[in-house]
Amino acid sequence: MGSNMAECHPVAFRWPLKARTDHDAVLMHVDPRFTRTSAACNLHVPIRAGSDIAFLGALIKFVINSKRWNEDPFFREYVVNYTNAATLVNPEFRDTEELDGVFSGLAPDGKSYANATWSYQRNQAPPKAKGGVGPFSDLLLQQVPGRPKTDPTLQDPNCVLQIVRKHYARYTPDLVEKVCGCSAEQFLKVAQTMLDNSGRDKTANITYAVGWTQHTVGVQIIRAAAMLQALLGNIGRPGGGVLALRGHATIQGSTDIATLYHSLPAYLNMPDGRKKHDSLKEFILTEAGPLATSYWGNYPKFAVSYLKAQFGAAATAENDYGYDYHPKITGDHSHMPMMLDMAAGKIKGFFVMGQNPAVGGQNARLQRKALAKLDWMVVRDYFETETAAFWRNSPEVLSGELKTADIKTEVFFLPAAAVAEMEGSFTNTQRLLQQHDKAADPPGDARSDSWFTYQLGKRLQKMYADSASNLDWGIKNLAWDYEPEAKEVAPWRIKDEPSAYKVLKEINGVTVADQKPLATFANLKEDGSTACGAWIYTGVIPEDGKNNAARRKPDQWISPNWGFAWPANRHIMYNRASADSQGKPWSEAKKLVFWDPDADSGTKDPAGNTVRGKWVAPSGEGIDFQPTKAPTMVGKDAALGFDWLSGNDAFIMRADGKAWLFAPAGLVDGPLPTHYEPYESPVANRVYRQQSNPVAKVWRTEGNVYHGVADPKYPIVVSTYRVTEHHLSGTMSRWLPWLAELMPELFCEVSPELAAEKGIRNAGYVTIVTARGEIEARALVTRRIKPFVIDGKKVHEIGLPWHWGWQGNAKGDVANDLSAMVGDPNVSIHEGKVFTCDIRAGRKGGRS
Amino acid sequence: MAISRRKFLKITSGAIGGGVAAEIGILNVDTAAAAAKAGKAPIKSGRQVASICPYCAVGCGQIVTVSDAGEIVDIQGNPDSPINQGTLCPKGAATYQLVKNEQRWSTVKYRAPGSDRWEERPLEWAMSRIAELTKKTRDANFNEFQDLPDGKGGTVRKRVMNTYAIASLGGATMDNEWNYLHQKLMHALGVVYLENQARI
Amino acid sequence: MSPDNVQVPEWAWYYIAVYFFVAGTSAGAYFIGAMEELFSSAKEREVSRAACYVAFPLLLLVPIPLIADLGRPGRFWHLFIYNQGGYPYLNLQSPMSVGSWVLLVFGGCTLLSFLDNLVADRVISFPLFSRYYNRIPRKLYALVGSLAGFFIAGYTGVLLNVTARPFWAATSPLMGALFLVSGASTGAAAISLYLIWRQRNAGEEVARLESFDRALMISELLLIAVLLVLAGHTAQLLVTLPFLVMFWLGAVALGIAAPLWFKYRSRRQHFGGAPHLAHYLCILAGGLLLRISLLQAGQL
Amino acid sequence: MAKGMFIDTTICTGCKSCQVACKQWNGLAAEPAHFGKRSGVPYPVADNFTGDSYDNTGSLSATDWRHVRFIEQIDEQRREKRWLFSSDSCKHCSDAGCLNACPTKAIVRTDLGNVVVQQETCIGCKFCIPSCPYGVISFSEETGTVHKCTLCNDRIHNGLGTACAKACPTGSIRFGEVPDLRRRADARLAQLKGKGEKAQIYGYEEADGLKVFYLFTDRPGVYGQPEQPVVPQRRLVLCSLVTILTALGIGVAALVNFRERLNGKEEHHES
Repeated sequence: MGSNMAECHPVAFRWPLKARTDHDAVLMHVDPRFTRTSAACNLHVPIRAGSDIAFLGALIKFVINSKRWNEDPFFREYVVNYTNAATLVNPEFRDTEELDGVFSGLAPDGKSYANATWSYQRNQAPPKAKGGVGPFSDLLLQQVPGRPKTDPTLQDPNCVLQIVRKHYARYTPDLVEKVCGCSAEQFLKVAQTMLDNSGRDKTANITYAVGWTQHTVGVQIIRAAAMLQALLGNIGRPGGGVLALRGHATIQGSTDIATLYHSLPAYLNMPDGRKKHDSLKEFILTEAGPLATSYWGNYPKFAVSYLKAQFGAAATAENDYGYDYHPKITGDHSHMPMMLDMAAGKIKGFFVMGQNPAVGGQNARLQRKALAKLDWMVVRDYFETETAAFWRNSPEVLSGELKTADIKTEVFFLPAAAVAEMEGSFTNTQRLLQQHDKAADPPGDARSDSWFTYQLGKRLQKMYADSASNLDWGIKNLAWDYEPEAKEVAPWRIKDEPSAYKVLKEINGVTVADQKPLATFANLKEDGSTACGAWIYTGVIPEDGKNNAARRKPDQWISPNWGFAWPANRHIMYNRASADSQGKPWSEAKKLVFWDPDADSGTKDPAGNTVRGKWVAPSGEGIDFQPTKAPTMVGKDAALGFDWLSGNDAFIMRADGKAWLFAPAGLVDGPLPTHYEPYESPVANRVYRQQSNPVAKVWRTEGNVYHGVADPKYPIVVSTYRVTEHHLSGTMSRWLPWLAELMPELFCEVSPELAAEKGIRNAGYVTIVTARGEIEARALVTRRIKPFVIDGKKVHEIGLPWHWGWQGNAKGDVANDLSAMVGDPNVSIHEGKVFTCDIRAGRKGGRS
Repeated sequence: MAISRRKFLKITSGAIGGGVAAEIGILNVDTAAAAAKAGKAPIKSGRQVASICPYCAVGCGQIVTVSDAGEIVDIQGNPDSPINQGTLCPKGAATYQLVKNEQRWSTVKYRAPGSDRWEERPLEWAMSRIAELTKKTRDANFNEFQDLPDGKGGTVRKRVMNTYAIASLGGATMDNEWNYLHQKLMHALGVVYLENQARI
Repeated sequence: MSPDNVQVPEWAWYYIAVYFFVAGTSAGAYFIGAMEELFSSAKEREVSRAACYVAFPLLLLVPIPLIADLGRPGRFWHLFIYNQGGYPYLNLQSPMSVGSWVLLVFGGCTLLSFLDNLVADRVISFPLFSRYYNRIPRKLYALVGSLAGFFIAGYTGVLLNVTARPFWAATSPLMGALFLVSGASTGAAAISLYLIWRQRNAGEEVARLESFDRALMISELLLIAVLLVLAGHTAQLLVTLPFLVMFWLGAVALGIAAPLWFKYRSRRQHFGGAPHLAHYLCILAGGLLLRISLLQAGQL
Repeated sequence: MAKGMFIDTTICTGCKSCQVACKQWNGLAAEPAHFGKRSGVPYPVADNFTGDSYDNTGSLSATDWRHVRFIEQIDEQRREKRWLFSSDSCKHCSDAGCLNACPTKAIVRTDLGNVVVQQETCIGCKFCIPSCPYGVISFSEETGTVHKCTLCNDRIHNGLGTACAKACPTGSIRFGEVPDLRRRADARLAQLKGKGEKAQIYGYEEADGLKVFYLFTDRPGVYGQPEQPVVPQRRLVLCSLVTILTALGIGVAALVNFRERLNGKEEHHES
């Protein structure tokens, strides 16, 4: 669901298809369209775009009401031990069932939630303990809350399972039929297959991609899948899980080592002026306090080591490791508000590197017009992208809306090196770091992206070298030395590329004193003696001269010696859950990590005897747990991290060590996934009075006009998506004649039924209109697209792959000219997978 | 490729089965010679460098072949990779054309404010100019403190050490190392409009 | 049955159909001449003389379209010599290969006949040749040349029949026969035209030629009828407008039926004059249009 | 010894990787016919949108040695839904029409059984083009010669498989020795039949056995392949006979016509 794997990740699809042909695995595709993925699956169930939570919620209800789930001891053992099903929630909590579509805690203006009522019931806090590994841990220890209360019989009405049961009570097959537009029979087939293929001997996997994320309820859709998988015992086990298929070579790396406004590397939050982040101590307490009983109990080490990597010797305990000089965010600075602020003239200078917002940006017309407000812009790419050329030949310039002479933006185009022309590492969608070596110098003045940033930094540092201002302390004291060793650049014409090895080594982390790499993040310190760019990557360079990302020894299964999977070469996260509560494998077929009571733990008891028992993985898989914590061991109450966690707390990054069916924290739009209609929908929400996500990110400004619910002017649902033959905004594919000829032009997929209604001819032109823009495309009339009957009303959907722009060997209008800026409240991802529009036969401006 | 005429004929007639003999060499010419010649095909070869596909996040292994002259002559799947086992999708298979492409720009282009054309400029000049603009824009728009809502309807003065005048938007096909350097530099400069394709 | 996606060779009609026509006419003329040479009296040589004077010049034109249509005209010699081995090459399965060789043989025969007649007519003098001259070698190369001529006129049709293009394949095995008959007919017309041009009144010879030609043209009409029945739906193109004009009006009506009618009507008339001239031109034009039609009906 | 490929269309996902991998390895340009000029644009722009499902390249050509066909089979109610994909190329027939037709020995079969066009020999007569019952071989204006899949002649003679088979993400295209491939195909056929699916192998009998053969789940015609392909040269004998008979007929007719005089002049002849 939410993924068109065969088309967008064709090579990854090799494996499920192999499972189908060689092992009789059942592949099911739940998707609005019949795609190349559907064609390869046993079953395709079409559901209306944006109705995923209704479908998933009904799956959850089906599972927890099924006879097998209630009788097979496997499910109870897994759920009671590894999820928070038994945990008791604040009795003040009110569910959507009681408040007709919203949860308790909604602010009077209806735009945000306070989550106090979503919290756990807890025991008395333990007596305040001392003895942390450093000053920050000491403070955290003072704050450890009492353990959550539980009811292992799962009967308490406030226990999570009962809340979940109640929440999804009305998500019946009948509701699925009415909301999703598929038959109850098709739904039941999916549900039964999921259940039949989960258990001790079998696991089922759910794979998604941006088909789930690009919604105003994107995070909640994925949560719903995670809940289903947790209930089915499919997490932390081989063949199970919820797999995110991400779209770019190192999009995972860009998230891990975030070039994202809200995040520091390795998932530390960005200091925020709106939060209690006024000093490093407060920052750590605010951020780590609620998490300190998980592995995040080590947060102080991560934060201090990050600052040490940032400012080097200038970062000292006395100056809070330079924390005061680190910038703070003050709001949502993500892509969409960034472009809106640019349109408002707030932003003067813009670096665009390997990105093409003139095509790929939501409401792209608005984004292109925003570029014209800049004083300067630097574009780094291979080709003259639409973004680079916006001032020259964008639709706005051609239509006269913008005049080239009036655009005062100073534009720099810097040619970029291709991947084969530089050394570096990528992190793939499975968190696997892989090294790519340099094969040749890039042509002419083309340079690697690292070169650009490094050389720019060197220049700036020189310019600020004489500044005595506090404001410039950060750039002046930035640790910025990645000069290549002579042997690194010896074979090449270009001698001033920064050393990729030195950068990765800093990301990995070193001990400050001798600059030796850290072998594991367990060696990090919170006293400033270690520097580490991104703690989750520690271990990629375990010792000088050894780069685990460059390991290239495959095997038939997990291939632990191929690249490096963060964290600590763990390929399957939370893999402690692949063994039962006693540490024994659930079954021979699904054996991965288990407790070997006879193995030498490598430690000795005070008497000097060898302590026996440790977690083992014969496949070489990294163990995502404390290696010597026995399954029966009970955690300490007044402790941090692993010390607090018990031998059964497989989900070590959660403060209670459990997989969350109910999310007491971390989400801004509710603890349980709930069906809301997309922000623009042709139908009213049939499940609740609340139409759409109440706290969705909405920007009502000029040029970003939204359509109403069931807006008669825009009755048709449109999804944007990708095809195999192109890559995203097309910069890396539309300029390649080999790919251009495979998919030469923007097209719009239309059902024959809609085509008949509108007089659309196959291969003829259609014009698609929203309040944001108007584009034309070639029509592809196909039964792979179907109209849905939603609660008795016919709802037409059309599909628009969005790869095209006006530059390159394959051209077409910009599909994103139609989309609106509206986003998920948790992560500010836009809703590109479903919005409304109108379509008519013929070209733009009435030409036919 | 030493293959006797007799053997060759046997092979072909075996393969042809009941068909008519496909060709007749007159003057007792050895038909195998032609076949053998066709068989001695030269093959692209050179130094092989391990790489990773630049497109999606599946992370397929690639092998880049470099000629003696240092030119990339071939890019295809790495059969060792447990991810793709030598296979590639159409985009991955086209990587060679991404690198070797007539339309690829390899010089710095500059468009002056209000101008209607690109001009070529030296890389050094562009870097100096960009650094200068960055410094100028940052210095003119740097915020040490800012009044922010205190949550009780009022405001409170907070140290923010940032600038809203510079924004950065990065793609997600650029190295981890770049991501690290870039966030490091941007944070050092106080840039908070720091975004990446990774959001979507 | 072949699918519609068998590719089209895109032979240019102005080269290939013209080649088919010119070679067919040359060959037709030559073997008619040869027939007279072989079976007729030594005195009656008007037709055979005319045939030799027609066949060779026409054949001289042949390589032009043939080579011009090649993708690599400079390599035409590869048809005879395998360039990588330097030895002669013949592929018996390929009408194109055999045809090329036979064309060479035929060319030799027409050249000899041509020279022979020039010597006989004392246009050129070649003492050595004249001294040993008698009718035996003439008969010999007439025999070889007429066999080659039969081949040249017919193989082009076979060549089309042994492809997978639906129309050409469906009309198998008759295209060769049709081209052969048509070549004989246009050859006869060419001889007659030559005779009119040279103002030779060959009397009886022409009358026999005419009766021979009538038989040919009747066979031609019959062959076309059977061929169309064989072609079935693959001949759909022949009922579209361009083919209605080119094939039905041009090749069949004006090129065969009308001249045939004229031949019967004017059996007793004096040979020569404008009407005769016109009807021979019609036969020739019809032969050309027939080949263009049948070539393009398989290519469009 | 004979090498070939087995195309299991049931696991093809229509990604077209084979098309690109082929071009990459064999150094083939994008098909010029797929691009046009646009005013003010200095480079060619693709204009080959067909509306025929996801197939925009249409057919094999001198630069498209592979072509993936897309067949949508979906009923109006969307109950029966199939989208068939089939990656097509030269089949390297055991009795190859193109090779039979070639007058210059430009088209030869190598010791590994693959049929290749020797570019330095081809004269561009184009006779092979209509002689292929599968519409494979194509003429290039650029080189003046014909081109088609060589079964990656250089690769297979250096111990490698074909570029398309190597790239194919799902293993739909398998390269190997023909008997091995046939065993694999038979096993897969049995597996599918065991599940009650209609399936057939295409290429065991055709043209004395195609070295590149297919597993289809519908009639070959649905996949754009001839149902009963005929090696055109198999008509040669009959065509020749009929033509010879006609020639004889004409000879006899001529004989009849010219005989009168022959009789009269017989004594002259004798003398």
